[in-house]
Amino acid sequence: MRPLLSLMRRDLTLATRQGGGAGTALGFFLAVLVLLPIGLGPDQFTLQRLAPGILWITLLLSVLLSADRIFQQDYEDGSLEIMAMSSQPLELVVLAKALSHWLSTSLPLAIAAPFLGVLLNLATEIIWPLLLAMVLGSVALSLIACVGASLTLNLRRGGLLISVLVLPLYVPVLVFGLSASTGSVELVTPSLLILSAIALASLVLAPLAAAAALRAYLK
Amino acid sequence: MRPLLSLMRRDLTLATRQGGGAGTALGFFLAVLVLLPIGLGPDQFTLQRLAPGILWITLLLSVLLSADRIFQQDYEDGSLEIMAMSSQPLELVVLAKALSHWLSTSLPLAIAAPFLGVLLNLATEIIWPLLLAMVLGSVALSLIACVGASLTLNLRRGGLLISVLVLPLYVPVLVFGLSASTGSVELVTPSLLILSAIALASLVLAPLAAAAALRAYLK
Amino acid sequence: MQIVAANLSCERGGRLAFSNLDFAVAAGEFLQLTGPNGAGKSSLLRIIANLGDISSGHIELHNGDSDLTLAQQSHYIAHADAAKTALTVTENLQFWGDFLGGDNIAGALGSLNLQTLADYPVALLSAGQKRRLALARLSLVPRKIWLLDEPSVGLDEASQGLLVGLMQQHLNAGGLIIAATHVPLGVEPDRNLILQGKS
Amino acid sequence: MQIVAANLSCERGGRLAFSNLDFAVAAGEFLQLTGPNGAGKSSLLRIIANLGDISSGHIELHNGDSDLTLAQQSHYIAHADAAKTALTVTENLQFWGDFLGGDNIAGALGSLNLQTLADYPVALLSAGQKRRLALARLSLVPRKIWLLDEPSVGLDEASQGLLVGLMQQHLNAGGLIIAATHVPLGVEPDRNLILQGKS
Amino acid sequence: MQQFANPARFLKIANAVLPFVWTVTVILFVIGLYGALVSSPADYQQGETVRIMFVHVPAAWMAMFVYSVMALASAVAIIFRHPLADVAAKTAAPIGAVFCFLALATGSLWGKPMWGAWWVWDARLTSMFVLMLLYLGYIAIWQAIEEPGRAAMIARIVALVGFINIPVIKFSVDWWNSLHQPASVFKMGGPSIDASMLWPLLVMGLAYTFLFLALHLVCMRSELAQRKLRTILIARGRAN
Ligand code: HEM
Ligand SMILES: Nc1ncnc2c1ncn2[C@@H]1O[C@H](COP(=O)(O)OP(=O)(O)OP(=O)(O)O)[C@@H](O)[C@H]1O
Ligand SMILES: Nc1ncnc2c1ncn2[C@@H]1O[C@H](COP(=O)(O)OP(=O)(O)OP(=O)(O)O)[C@@H](O)[C@H]1O
Ligand SMILES: [Mg+2]
Ligand SMILES: [Mg+2]
Repeated sequence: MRPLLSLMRRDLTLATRQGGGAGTALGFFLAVLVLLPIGLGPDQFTLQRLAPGILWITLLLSVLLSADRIFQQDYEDGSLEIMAMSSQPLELVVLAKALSHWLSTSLPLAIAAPFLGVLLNLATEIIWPLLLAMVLGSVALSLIACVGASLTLNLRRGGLLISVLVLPLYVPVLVFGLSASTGSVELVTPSLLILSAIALASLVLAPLAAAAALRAYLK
Repeated sequence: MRPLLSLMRRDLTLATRQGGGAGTALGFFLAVLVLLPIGLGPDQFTLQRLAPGILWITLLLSVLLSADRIFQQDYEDGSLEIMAMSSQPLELVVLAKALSHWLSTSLPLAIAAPFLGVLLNLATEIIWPLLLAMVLGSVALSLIACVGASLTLNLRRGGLLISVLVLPLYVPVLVFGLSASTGSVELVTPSLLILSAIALASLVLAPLAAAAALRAYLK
Repeated sequence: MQIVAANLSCERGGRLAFSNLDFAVAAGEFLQLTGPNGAGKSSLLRIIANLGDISSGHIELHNGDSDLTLAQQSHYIAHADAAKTALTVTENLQFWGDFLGGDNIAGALGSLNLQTLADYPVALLSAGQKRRLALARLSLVPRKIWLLDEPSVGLDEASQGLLVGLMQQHLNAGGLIIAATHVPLGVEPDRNLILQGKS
Repeated sequence: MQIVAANLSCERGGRLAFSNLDFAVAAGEFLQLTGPNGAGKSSLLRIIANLGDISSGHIELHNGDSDLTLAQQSHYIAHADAAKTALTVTENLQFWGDFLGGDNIAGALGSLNLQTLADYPVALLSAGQKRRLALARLSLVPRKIWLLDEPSVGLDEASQGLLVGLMQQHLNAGGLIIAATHVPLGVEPDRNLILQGKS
Repeated sequence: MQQFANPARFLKIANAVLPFVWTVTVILFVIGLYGALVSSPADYQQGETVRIMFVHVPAAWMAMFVYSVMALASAVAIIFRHPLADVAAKTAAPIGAVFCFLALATGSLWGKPMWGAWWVWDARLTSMFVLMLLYLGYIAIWQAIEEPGRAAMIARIVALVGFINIPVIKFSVDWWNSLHQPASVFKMGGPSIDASMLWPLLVMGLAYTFLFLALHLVCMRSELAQRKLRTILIARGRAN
């Protein structure tokens, strides 16, 4: 346990020291949030109606782009090799890194997003369902992003290729997350359950896939 | 001239060899294009109305993210130092790299985007104005992205930080690009002229800013 | 404890780096790998560290710690320094200590006298100072097997002396060293494996 | 042609790397920089290459090519190899040739016998082979001044011999070399500048 | 299964069966097209456009089928380390991409008269679009990674991970509200479309399948040839 905890601590420290962890991600989130209304037209009612979708899409993109280099630095400076040699299973290493990414970036975004919804005058009664759905969904988003990051490790243009590979996997999260947060006012909906199922599944499967990909790059 | 041409040739080769140049960018473009309708709802008329905005925003993001590491590799492997030492002014080096990025990525996207508008059943009479506006706008987009890339050179999380810096600069392009492509049917509109002005200005100013930033990193 | 390789071959990037290699190193012995560039020294070390694929042949560890793999009992010092530039020297060692299960930070700093640099961010270290940080891992966590890829690169005279001391000490304590190098390391190799590359 | 430095000081990361340095090197001379890790050898080379800031003092080039800066007349071989892994060896040299205004590709390949590797993508090269590719730039484009940072690192015996030959030849042709190193390069330095680092 | 491992034997078999496969393909297409264009009646509400179905539906089936083949081959490559599996998966991708594009194109051609729009973002169309992306991503991976062994492993993972999308496509119409036709051929309680349309549809499906088989064998053959060539070149480079 200690090794993985120290790994998480290190990643969290790095996230805050270099490029300011949640800060940057939040910045990106806001930047896109400004852009979208300009592009889609400032019409109040349209915006209000589209608000949840806009927030979800922005969340997806922020998480994806904040994770695209999650393994790259460890790969380039040789840390990953040493971790792979150690007695810690690489799957757990991936999980630890994914979780620290979630803590440092996705979770703060997921919590902030619904309240930033006021910028799009989001209907206030949606805020809580949205919050719940996003917190759940962000787990899956972080983990899936890790799979993409491991597949495109150190490819120039990785940043884009990862999107092509990962965004398709994001579609279910988006669909069910959206319906969970807009479908109805009561909190626990079928979609929410499916969402949690997706989150759990990715908790198990993503580390396996990512670890396999990393091994391929190390060999 | 020869040095800069060879630099452009090299960058174009690299773009096609690693992660397939325009191909990947196009993939990203499509991926985002899928997310937006799912997020914003499939309603025909809403989408048709929002189509130009959606296309512009997707273009913005694709160009931005494809450019985020444009200088990083040259910086890390020491090529940038040698270029800075040479008798080629760094401004021209930046310009050459920006142009090859435009050729390899932005231009293909700008040309493809209006036709992909079919997916959002974009009104067909808009296609040509949109095409013109996007080709012009993409010049500015590539160059501005280069400034961002040079400012966030070798920062972990660069991908996000750059967006925070650059997206605000993209707002004018978005605004005038949009009105140029939706405002009216005749091709040459005031907005289009402003757009060209922006493109020209960035052709002059962006290399200056980027080169200055790069020098700061090299010292 | 003994590492035995039997007609080992390694293919990299579709080309055969080396083929039909046989060697055996026992505890307390130092095997030195030499040979022209591209002969396969680094590749061989990676294979032993289980970071490379064997095309044919096999490599075994006899009566080592049975419930650990060969790689898990080894230190591998490659060209990359496995240090985070945003962290200080101590923080880096702290992390590797926790992760690899060792805590002799002071000893590690001392072993390549990094004490004065302890609180510097690695971003501010010079090439050789970074290298010394990488080598400090050797004393941070005890491991029986050391795999060193050109360990003396970038070290000043003093540090080279310290490295020699470390290696001697490790050998005397019954450790096992396999090191690739182009320059004499200052420690007499018990065995010398010369790889003939064609290019 | 002569490079003259007068009480040069350099501050890096808030600390004084070296101070009040004076030296002069003339055409045909080889100045060797030695000293402990962190003494400032690389920093000094970067300053000469106009890639570093001088805190005080100044450095001048006397009667060199007057319409070119010191840096523009120099080759700088740093730790990074300035090679693109996706391109082949020849393509890399081709590019630098075009960019720096030289075209002696064959000569460059020959100078560190890279002929057999000419068509390999750099991604498949070993550490020393990459290093040789970096050094090949020296013969690719003629430059009066060579700034070399630990040039012999990672080279096998044969290549080290070739490097010595190149340096000798360059000096005899009236060239000027400033090289930092921890190991003897095999070329007798005309002047030896020893930087005393504090760490 | 290991007896096919040796590429030489595979090539022998492929060369033997290919002519047969080609002829079957042609015959099936002739029958199928006859049934589709001549014998079957025009739909009472859709009119002649219904005939697009005979191109569209099998293409859509193949798009999904081929991806499943890729996923299967990738699994085999991982589990049994079968030397041909990667070749099979790699060469299947472009073919599947073409089928997928065909389904999309014919679908949107059909959509214009039926729905009054080239494209709608209903569940099935979206997931089919996503499948197209997966094909592109898979192909991109093979191009982007220089080292063959590494590219193979990464590609396997991409194929397997992407396979999740297939059931999504198949059942999307039932999950989300959709403009698109619900399954009317492969479903509980037998097909629900008229026999006069059903048999040509199935024959066309079979024809497409054989077409894929033929193309796949051809592509695998040339891929193997290329790899042989490459190893020879490398060996030569090594020699001098
Ligand atoms: C670009 C647009 C379209 C796409 C991507 C698309 C995709 C698909 C797919 C993936 C299938 C296979 C479903 C399965 O086997 O379960 C299918 C089947 C079918 N499609 Fe489309 N389709 C499109 C447009 C249309 C249109 C406009 C029509 C006619 C109104 C249509 C009618 C059908 C029919 C009748 C089937 C057979 C259903 C079955 O028997 O299972 N499609 N389509
Ligand atoms: N990128 C940097 N930023 C800030 N300070 C640095 C940087 N690189 C090195 N330094 C500091 O400058 C001093 C000189 O570093 P330099 O690399 O010149 O030493 P060096 O003589 O080349 O050492 P070595 O023999 O290890 O190469 C060192 O004390 C180091 O701490
Ligand atoms: N990442 C790689 N991918 C594919 N092939 C490689 C890779 N690295 C090296 N090779 C090839 O494998 C062979 C052995 O390389 P290796 O690095 O083991 O040589 P080496 O003996 O360490 O050389 P050096 O003395 O330069 O370090 C070389 O011919 C090289 O072309
Ligand atoms: Mg090596
Ligand atoms: Mg140095």
